[in-house]
Amino acid sequence: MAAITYLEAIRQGMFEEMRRDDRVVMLGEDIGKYGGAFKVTAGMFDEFGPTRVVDTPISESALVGAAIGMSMNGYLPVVEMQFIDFITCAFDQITSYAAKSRYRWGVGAPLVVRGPCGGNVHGGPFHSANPEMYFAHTPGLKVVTPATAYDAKGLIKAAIRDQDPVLFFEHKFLYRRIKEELPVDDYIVPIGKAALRRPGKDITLVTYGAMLYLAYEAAEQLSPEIELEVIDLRSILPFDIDMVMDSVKKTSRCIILHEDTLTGGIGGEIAARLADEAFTYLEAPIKRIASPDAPVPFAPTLEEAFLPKTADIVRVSRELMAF
Amino acid sequence: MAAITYLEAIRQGMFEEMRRDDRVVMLGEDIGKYGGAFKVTAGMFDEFGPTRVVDTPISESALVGAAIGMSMNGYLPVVEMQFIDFITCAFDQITSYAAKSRYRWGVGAPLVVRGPCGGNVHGGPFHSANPEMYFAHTPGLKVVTPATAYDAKGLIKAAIRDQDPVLFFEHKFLYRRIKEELPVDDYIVPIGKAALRRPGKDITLVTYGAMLYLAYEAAEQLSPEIELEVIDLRSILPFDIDMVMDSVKKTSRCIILHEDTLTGGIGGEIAARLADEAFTYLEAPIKRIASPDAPVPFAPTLEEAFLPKTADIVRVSRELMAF
Amino acid sequence: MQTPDVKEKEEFPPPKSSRPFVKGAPDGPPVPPEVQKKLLYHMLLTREVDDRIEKKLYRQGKIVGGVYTGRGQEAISVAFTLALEPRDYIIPSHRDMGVYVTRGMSLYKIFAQYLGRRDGPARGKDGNMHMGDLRLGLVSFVSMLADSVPIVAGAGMAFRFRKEPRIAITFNGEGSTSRGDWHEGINLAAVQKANCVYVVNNNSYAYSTPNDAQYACENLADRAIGYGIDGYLIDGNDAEAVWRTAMAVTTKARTGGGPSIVECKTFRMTGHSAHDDPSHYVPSELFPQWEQKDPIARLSTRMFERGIVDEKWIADSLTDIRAQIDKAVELAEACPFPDPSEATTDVYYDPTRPIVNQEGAAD
Amino acid sequence: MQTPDVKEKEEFPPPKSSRPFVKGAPDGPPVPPEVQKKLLYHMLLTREVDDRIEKKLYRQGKIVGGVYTGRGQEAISVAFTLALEPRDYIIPSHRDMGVYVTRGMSLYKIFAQYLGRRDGPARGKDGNMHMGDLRLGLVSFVSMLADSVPIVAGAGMAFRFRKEPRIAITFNGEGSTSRGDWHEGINLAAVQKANCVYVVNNNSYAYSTPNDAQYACENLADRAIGYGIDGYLIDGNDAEAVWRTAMAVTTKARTGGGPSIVECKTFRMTGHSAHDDPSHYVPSELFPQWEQKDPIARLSTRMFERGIVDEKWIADSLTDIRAQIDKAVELAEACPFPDPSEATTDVYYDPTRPIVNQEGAAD
Ligand SMILES: Cc1ncc(C[n+]2csc(CCOP(=O)(O)OP(=O)(O)O)c2C)c(N)n1
Ligand SMILES: Cc1ncc(C[n+]2csc(CCOP(=O)(O)OP(=O)(O)O)c2C)c(N)n1
Ligand SMILES: [Mg+2]
Ligand SMILES: [Mg+2]
Repeated sequence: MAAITYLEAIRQGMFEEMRRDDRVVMLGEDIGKYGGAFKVTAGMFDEFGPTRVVDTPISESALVGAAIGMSMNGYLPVVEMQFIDFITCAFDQITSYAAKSRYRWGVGAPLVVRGPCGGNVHGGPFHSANPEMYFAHTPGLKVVTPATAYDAKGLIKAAIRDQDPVLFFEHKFLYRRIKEELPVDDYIVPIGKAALRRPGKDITLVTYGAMLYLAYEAAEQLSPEIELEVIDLRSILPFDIDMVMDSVKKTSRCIILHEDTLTGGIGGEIAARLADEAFTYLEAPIKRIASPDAPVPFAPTLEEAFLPKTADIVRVSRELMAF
Repeated sequence: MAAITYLEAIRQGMFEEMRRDDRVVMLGEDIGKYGGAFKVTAGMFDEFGPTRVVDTPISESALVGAAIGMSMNGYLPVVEMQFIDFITCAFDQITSYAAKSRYRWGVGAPLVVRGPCGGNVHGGPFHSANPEMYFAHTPGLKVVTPATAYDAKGLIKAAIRDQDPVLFFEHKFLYRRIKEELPVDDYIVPIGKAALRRPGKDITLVTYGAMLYLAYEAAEQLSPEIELEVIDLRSILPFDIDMVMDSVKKTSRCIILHEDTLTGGIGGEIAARLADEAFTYLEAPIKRIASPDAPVPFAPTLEEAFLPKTADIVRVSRELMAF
Repeated sequence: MQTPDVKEKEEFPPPKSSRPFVKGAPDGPPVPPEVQKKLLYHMLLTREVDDRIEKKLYRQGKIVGGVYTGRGQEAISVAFTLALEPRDYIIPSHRDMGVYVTRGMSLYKIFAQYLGRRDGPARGKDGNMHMGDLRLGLVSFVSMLADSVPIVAGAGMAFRFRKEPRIAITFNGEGSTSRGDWHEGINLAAVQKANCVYVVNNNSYAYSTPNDAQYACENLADRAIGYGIDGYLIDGNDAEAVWRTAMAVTTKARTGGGPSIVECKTFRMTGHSAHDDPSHYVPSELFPQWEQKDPIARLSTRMFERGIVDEKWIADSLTDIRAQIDKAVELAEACPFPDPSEATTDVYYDPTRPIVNQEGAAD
Repeated sequence: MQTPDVKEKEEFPPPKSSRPFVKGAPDGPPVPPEVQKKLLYHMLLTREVDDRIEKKLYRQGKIVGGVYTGRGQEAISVAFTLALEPRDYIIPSHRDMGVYVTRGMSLYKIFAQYLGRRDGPARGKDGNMHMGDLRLGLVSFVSMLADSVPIVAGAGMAFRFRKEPRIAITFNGEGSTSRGDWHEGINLAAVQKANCVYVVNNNSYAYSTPNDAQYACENLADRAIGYGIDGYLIDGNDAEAVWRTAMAVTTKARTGGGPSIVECKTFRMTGHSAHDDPSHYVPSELFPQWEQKDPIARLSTRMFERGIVDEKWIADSLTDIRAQIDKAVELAEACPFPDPSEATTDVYYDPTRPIVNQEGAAD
């Protein structure tokens, strides 16, 4: 088994689901013959044809709407946003219809909306977004944010099989930068379960997506002086509060790290849960490391300044231990 | 001076701004001759005519887009959403264009998007929304949530004069239920400053919008056993962290109360700031009281169960003091 | 120095100065008498249900939420619904009681819904017109106007992809045509040749907004040419014309011919909602003018002339209808409100929860 | 018993079976020689700038972000821009370098922008084509396609409300016409009779998507009828035809006649972006076919025939242009990247910050 990229893992996962269940259908701009702007659907059109891999006009809202209509007819649609940033154009269909459908009348909308998110590729304000919180704040949706090839494949398969609408955020910085050997057999990664990536006794570091790799770097640099316990959330709605809670009860210290901007990010939600439910275990302030409250800037010097850095984790960890 | 309602206060505030500055213009559905679904713009059309009070097609996205285009031409547009729920349809223009315009090229978008929010009027899932967090998580926007007639007037005037895009959430439950005598002279309420509504030594209760009145009720019921210090945020982006911080440093206990759903609500953000910056002052877990993670249900029995209640505040306050 | 303009050969076909771009109702054979009777009966039923809700239950303060009725527009929802097949999908709009009653949703459920009770199709979780039951092909719509349009495109694509002889249809007011989703959805359906029909109930007002503040074209049906599909402009108060058109466009969509837009000219014989007084903005002469074109009176007059029904048939039908309504309202009033614990159920799939409104559901 | 259908008198005008609904470029007098020269010069300039970016700086790895050029489409952006007045507002799209250079944005700023430097109009905060400078009437667009359409409607409303003889114009690819905002914005502009012009650069592809997967109508200009405004279908590679049309529609909008849609047929002579290879999806014969219609070659041939310019004029112009570009690039490469501290400035209004890109700004 050769190692495959994060991107290829998603593609494989979707291919496998397309083969095992002909209710699965892909909708998106340029996803057919062209295989998608990032080639995540490459080869699908040839195998499954135009009624399973549907090239569409530039109509993000209608894409999601149509997916809802198909989902009511037994399909399991997967909608690609060419960049996840353009999901702003589909916000209404996702939050007004898809998210509330099961609640309102019992008929769910089992669809997936997926696309490349995240910065560090000089995409500027409209090709770098991390819009997960808009959806994590919308009851009825699930929000998935894989950091590894294994998870990307297992989670896209879980998302497709899920009975509820799932938002699937693929970090484009990881698309071709990480590789992994994956199991041959069918597997899924359950939505809502975090992964303990590195055990450690001193500080719980909660993160997800591309930030995981900064966490690893920081943990390496800090060890053995400070041992970080690194938790990869993998899903942020629902998020695995149990694993976070157990860890913090052990370490008594917590840092939450995300690439999304600080104010209103998932970090606040997690911190709030800890400040309530793990209050007596805490021996130091809960810290958040995130992008500052600004659009994602374009120029390399600005984006570099904007994104969280390994050095931030190192510094905050030392502060916490010194507290 | 007769007391005027919250609704009338907003109307007066807008009228005054329309008179003092002919750059102010209103855009919305049925806001002209008809005066708006809730009559917040009643009388304006007659005084200012169709180029200052613009009736539009049902095109929420275009309304905001047009307001942006007008704002670049020296206008100060105020856009009405007939119900704030429909802002989902304008999400892209607000978050992609208006919020980022100043950052991207130095030309700001000084506009206001306003409309009736909130539940407790049997509006069901699409006429009861509290979507403030979608915008409080968007850098470049300001988010205002008045609870009193005085503030409603002072804040709408401040919002109109503000150089940045402001989202103005009018709680429709309060429209005609509260009354107040207002100063005759021109005044504004600065965006970002909270109000200390009731001093108290035991617990800081942070809230905004219609929930303020539950806080009052609870404070009455609990006094003198427990003295709540009630802070009305008035704005949630930016929010007045200083006042909250000062209060919690004194009381050492905090409850955050909001009508918006729990997960990803502003409560998490505030709790996170406290759990970081006021950690050593805290003597009890930080508590949040909010609507559960679900759409706003329609039937009275369900909506009653859904919304936060005074009894919740009383119970949680007692728990906190017993901690 | 100025030289004469060099003429190159035309690169594009010259603008065509003539082209048929909008159709009227097809002539076709007369509507079969049995269909005429159904049209009339269901229009009567629709109006009686709407009236009971607006003029009685609402005034009694028993209705939860707002009340929007389709008085004067019944021909559209009833005639289209009668032209459908059992497995078709329908997304009505907020003035389409005719769809529900014609499609066979029980009056008990409808009234339970309007009273906010447990047995309404939304089980009290959502409000009045938002009634869905997939066993009847009825899809629950949301308040955001025109959100149904892309959803219907998707349903119509599903039918086409599976080569099923089914169609998906949605109704929107003329005001809703200004939303972006109306455009995106119809364009997508047109490109995909989806099995869809798009009805525009052009009742001259959107809340207080008259048509000239909503659009600047002559007819909304004209937009069909911009999507490359058929556009019809018909008299929405002529139940037979609507039915004939409905048969034509649904047959076309069902047989792979792609979507159509049908603009039905009609008039809202009420305020926007039960709490709105239209006299502030609707010129007063319009109501009596349109009263002349009342779809029920028009069809029944013709049917009298044709000898298909008589006054007694109508009186009997009304007696029957009112009795059904009385019984349904009585039952609905006895139906409990949903249990408070239901406020937070069904946000996500839960295998332990009962199936509702879809195949496999038991009432 | 079946009776003949009762014919009532027609309620609506019968569907018109003929009606002019789309215009070609107006004939008008020949384009003045000085304008011809400007057209040619700015098309040359546009192509040289695009080429320098794509064929040199991009390949050298110096460009930050993606590169989209308008090769083959220069006539549209240049001719429209030349037809404008100084105080008009323009929102270009991602293939409209012609707008910037014709409007007089300095080449230094343009290259600084593409290199992500401090002195680009976006000061490094936003990417390449997103260049705005209100002193030139240039509005910075965002990536979300068609978001400009309602914004231009608002600007055009502002001009109309103030009775200013100014217009607002935006350019969109044919793919962008599928977005809801395109529809909402044009409809609003039409209803408000706003001083607007909507150009559609129909270059046959949207990324890899050919027109038949984007829309099902014959011409996008046909959509004008559905908005009640003028629609033009013109040869977008004929700079003179574009200019004449631009003069007609801008004059109309400027004098209160309301908006128009101008569909310019053209072809994208490149991949979607510098990193895209179109040979996978564009039939190979199309490039040479459209090469024949190259707007620069066509106009220069005519101008030679008319004796307005000669080969030497072109050679001299190119020498001049290349020298300007060389100098601008050299300066731009010497311009520093923005200071990291700028990452978080200008999110909100700050009176201590310099004014940029608007009246009062000093460069
Ligand atoms: C997106 C959106 N904007 C605004 C509203 C508020 N609203 C409800 S009905 C209505 C008028 C609808 O007019 P039309 O589509 O013509 O339907 P009609 O009521 O005339 O049948 C409006 C503005 C809404 N429900 N959704
Ligand atoms: C809302 C939105 N969806 C998708 C994209 C990604 N995208 C960028 S350019 C493009 C194709 C645009 O085609 P067209 O409008 O015809 O312009 P052209 O590139 O052909 O000039 C796409 C899909 C985007 N920028 N915005
Ligand atoms: Mg209407
Ligand atoms: Mg194109």
